Amino acid sequence: MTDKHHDHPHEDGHEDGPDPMVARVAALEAVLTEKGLVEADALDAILELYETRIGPRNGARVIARAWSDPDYADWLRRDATAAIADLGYTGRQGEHMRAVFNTEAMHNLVVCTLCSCYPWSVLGLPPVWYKSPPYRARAVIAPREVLAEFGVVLPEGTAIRVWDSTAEIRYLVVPVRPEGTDGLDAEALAALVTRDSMIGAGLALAL
Amino acid sequence: MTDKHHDHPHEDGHEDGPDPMVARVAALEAVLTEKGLVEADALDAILELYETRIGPRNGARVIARAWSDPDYADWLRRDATAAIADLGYTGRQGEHMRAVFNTEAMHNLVVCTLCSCYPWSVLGLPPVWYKSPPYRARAVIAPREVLAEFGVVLPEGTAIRVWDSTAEIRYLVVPVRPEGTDGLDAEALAALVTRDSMIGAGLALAL
Amino acid sequence: MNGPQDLGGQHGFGPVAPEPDEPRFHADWERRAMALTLAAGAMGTWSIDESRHARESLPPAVYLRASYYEIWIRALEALLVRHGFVTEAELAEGRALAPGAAPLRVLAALAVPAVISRGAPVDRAPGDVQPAFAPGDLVRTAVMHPAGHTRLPRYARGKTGVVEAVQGFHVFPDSNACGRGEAPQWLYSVVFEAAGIWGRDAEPGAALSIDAWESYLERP
Amino acid sequence: MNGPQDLGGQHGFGPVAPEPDEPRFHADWERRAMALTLAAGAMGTWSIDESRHARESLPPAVYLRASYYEIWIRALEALLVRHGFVTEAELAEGRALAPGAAPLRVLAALAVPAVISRGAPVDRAPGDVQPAFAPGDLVRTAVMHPAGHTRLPRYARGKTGVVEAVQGFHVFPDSNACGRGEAPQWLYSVVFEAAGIWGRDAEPGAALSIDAWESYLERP
Repeated sequence: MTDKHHDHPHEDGHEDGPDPMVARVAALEAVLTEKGLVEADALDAILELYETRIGPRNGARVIARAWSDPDYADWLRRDATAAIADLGYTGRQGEHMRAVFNTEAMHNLVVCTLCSCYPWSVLGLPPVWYKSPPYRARAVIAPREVLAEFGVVLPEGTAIRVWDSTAEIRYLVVPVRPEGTDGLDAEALAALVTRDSMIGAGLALAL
Repeated sequence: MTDKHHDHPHEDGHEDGPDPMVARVAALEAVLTEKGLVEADALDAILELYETRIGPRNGARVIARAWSDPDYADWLRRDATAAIADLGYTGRQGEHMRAVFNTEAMHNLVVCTLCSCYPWSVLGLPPVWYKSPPYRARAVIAPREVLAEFGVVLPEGTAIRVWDSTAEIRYLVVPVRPEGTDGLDAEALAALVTRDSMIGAGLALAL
Repeated sequence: MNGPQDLGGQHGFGPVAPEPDEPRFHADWERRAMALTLAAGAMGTWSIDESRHARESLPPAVYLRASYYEIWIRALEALLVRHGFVTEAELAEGRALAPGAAPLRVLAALAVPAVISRGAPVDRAPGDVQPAFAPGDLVRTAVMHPAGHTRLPRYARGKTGVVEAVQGFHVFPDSNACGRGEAPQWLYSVVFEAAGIWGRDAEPGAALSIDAWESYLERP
Repeated sequence: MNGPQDLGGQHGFGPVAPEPDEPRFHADWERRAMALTLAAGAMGTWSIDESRHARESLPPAVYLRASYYEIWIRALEALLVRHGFVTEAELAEGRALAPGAAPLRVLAALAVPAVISRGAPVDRAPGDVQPAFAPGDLVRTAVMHPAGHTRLPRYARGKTGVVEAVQGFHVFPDSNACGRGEAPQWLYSVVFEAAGIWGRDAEPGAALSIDAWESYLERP
């Protein structure tokens, strides 16, 4: 890249010195709280939820139950919103859920090319790569290549299905249950379920 | 636009203080001349050509002749490269010319959506708007709207033909000859031919 | 709109760069940005559709250079100004200068868990509107390039696919984003072979689906 | 490539802004940039196709923010480094540090008028290769999304048009840009109704043409 050789600190959107977003967001917060449009305590309450309660462990519990309970798996397949609500995970960016099941024959991968739609209620806030142009651009046109960059190399015969989240349906990938996990309880199974595996950008961990 | 209210000087690519391109280009020129890859005199000779010899007056003379000489117009229509060379205009970014003739029924508009292809030999260097995203984006999808922004409002029945210069063919629009110009000589006619009218973004001047 | 947000199939952005042990936020301002966006959204003045449209309407060079939380903040500022809550001058100075529009409601801390866990479902009662398509139907997506908001990505226009599921009767973003009402429609999951979308440059053995509102679809 | 250069039909850039009495150059560095680009190109090491590909390969956020001469300079730097003429370190320091690749030729001032007025024609002798299409033929453009250089704009892919003229037998940029040779092909002017390209959002009464190499075209 010729873009690195000169001292052009702003080329990639990274500024030298203090990040101007610090002051910008502080100014916005000051105006909004002064005007009574947002309450400081509410901001803290929102952060508390997403920093302690809503994250990929929710989704992992859904997957673990689906792996261990065929009736639940069936319910999850038929009505993911209700089946997931049964575990207590509902609401914002998970109002309309759909679970898609990986098999040896078919691997599912979820993306939002148009913005950053992501199943918050079960996975929490999306990682930066999920929201960034490279993933959003390439997951739909070069999914196998993208998977390889995540270290996921599928057998050649495995079909890939990419789900572009263009509406308010949020997709949760149910990874293939790793072999040799028959004796594990739900908690031990959930520990094998990574965030990326529920996006389709990874596989569940082997034992 | 919210983009103006904060002091973010780099948002539109315009820097405060000295334009970093000044130093960047000077550095490049220094390296290239020191290494003997370009000769300073050659740079001056190139600039002399484009600042004094190659510009839209060339194209205007082609148009004036086509307006006054039906045989020439016919030649221009059949083999624009040769007909234009007959007036001495040849070469870089005009190697393969095509003239497209406006009529009352059909208006032609030239664009290069993929870069900035432009008939240098007859029009000189392209204006900034021709090379910029708004024109390149909109000329193909909203030509009538774009023409209106140039002050060209065509009768509703006039068809529009947009030429996207995707190869090395360069397009020269022959505007409609203004009324009441029967008695004018070539020089007086050429004075009515604006650069924009030869792109299709304007009409020839009325008398 | 064919804006900077419509990234599917675009080239030139380099490899995907997952960050090992990525933190939930990369700076404190991102935490505040997330919370502010949700809290301000909870005033109920704009829909998620209007909000998305504000984000994709940022100048393309700004959108493509910004982090996602920066995009959120810039769009939030635009929405707040558009709806009269704050002024550019206030944002520049970082303090309130004059009263603005009154909010419909303000999110209280105690209400946060309930508001988040309720979310904002977008399915509506279809009444006697029947879905025009059924699973298995062949459909062709519209050729359209609207300047306003749409959720039909550019790569999926004018393409033939198969309806895989009826997903519900959902608010129509193309209308709702610009204040023309919720105008709900049937929503379908439509599947395409990658070769039908990307032609000569498709990966073999791949399929791709989108969720498409009924007015995006035609019988082929 | 579906890069930042493929702007046809994109939204969000605002109105066209013609500048009254626009000067030929807006700063002295633009004069130097233009002359340097032409003089360095005259070394004959890269083709105009490789040069265009270097420009469109700039990071999209950089491309869309830069003036056109800035795009030229950034691409020129990339080409000079790629071909071993200069190093990043030399560009950073603004002076030669070590000998680089030797140029095939260096443009002399005296040669400038002749070189410019000769240009670089890209038509080649077709030998006994006959054009596959003739004026009036209906053709369909390829559906393709190559990561490399192409001159088939995204808006014109998978579209049905009419061959209006055979334009000659021309160097094929998709090949030439990446060192795979000139591989000349027949080139056609192909016309499309705007409605066929833009569908529901076409302006009435408009048509659009591109110049398309034979391998972009199929019989519909």
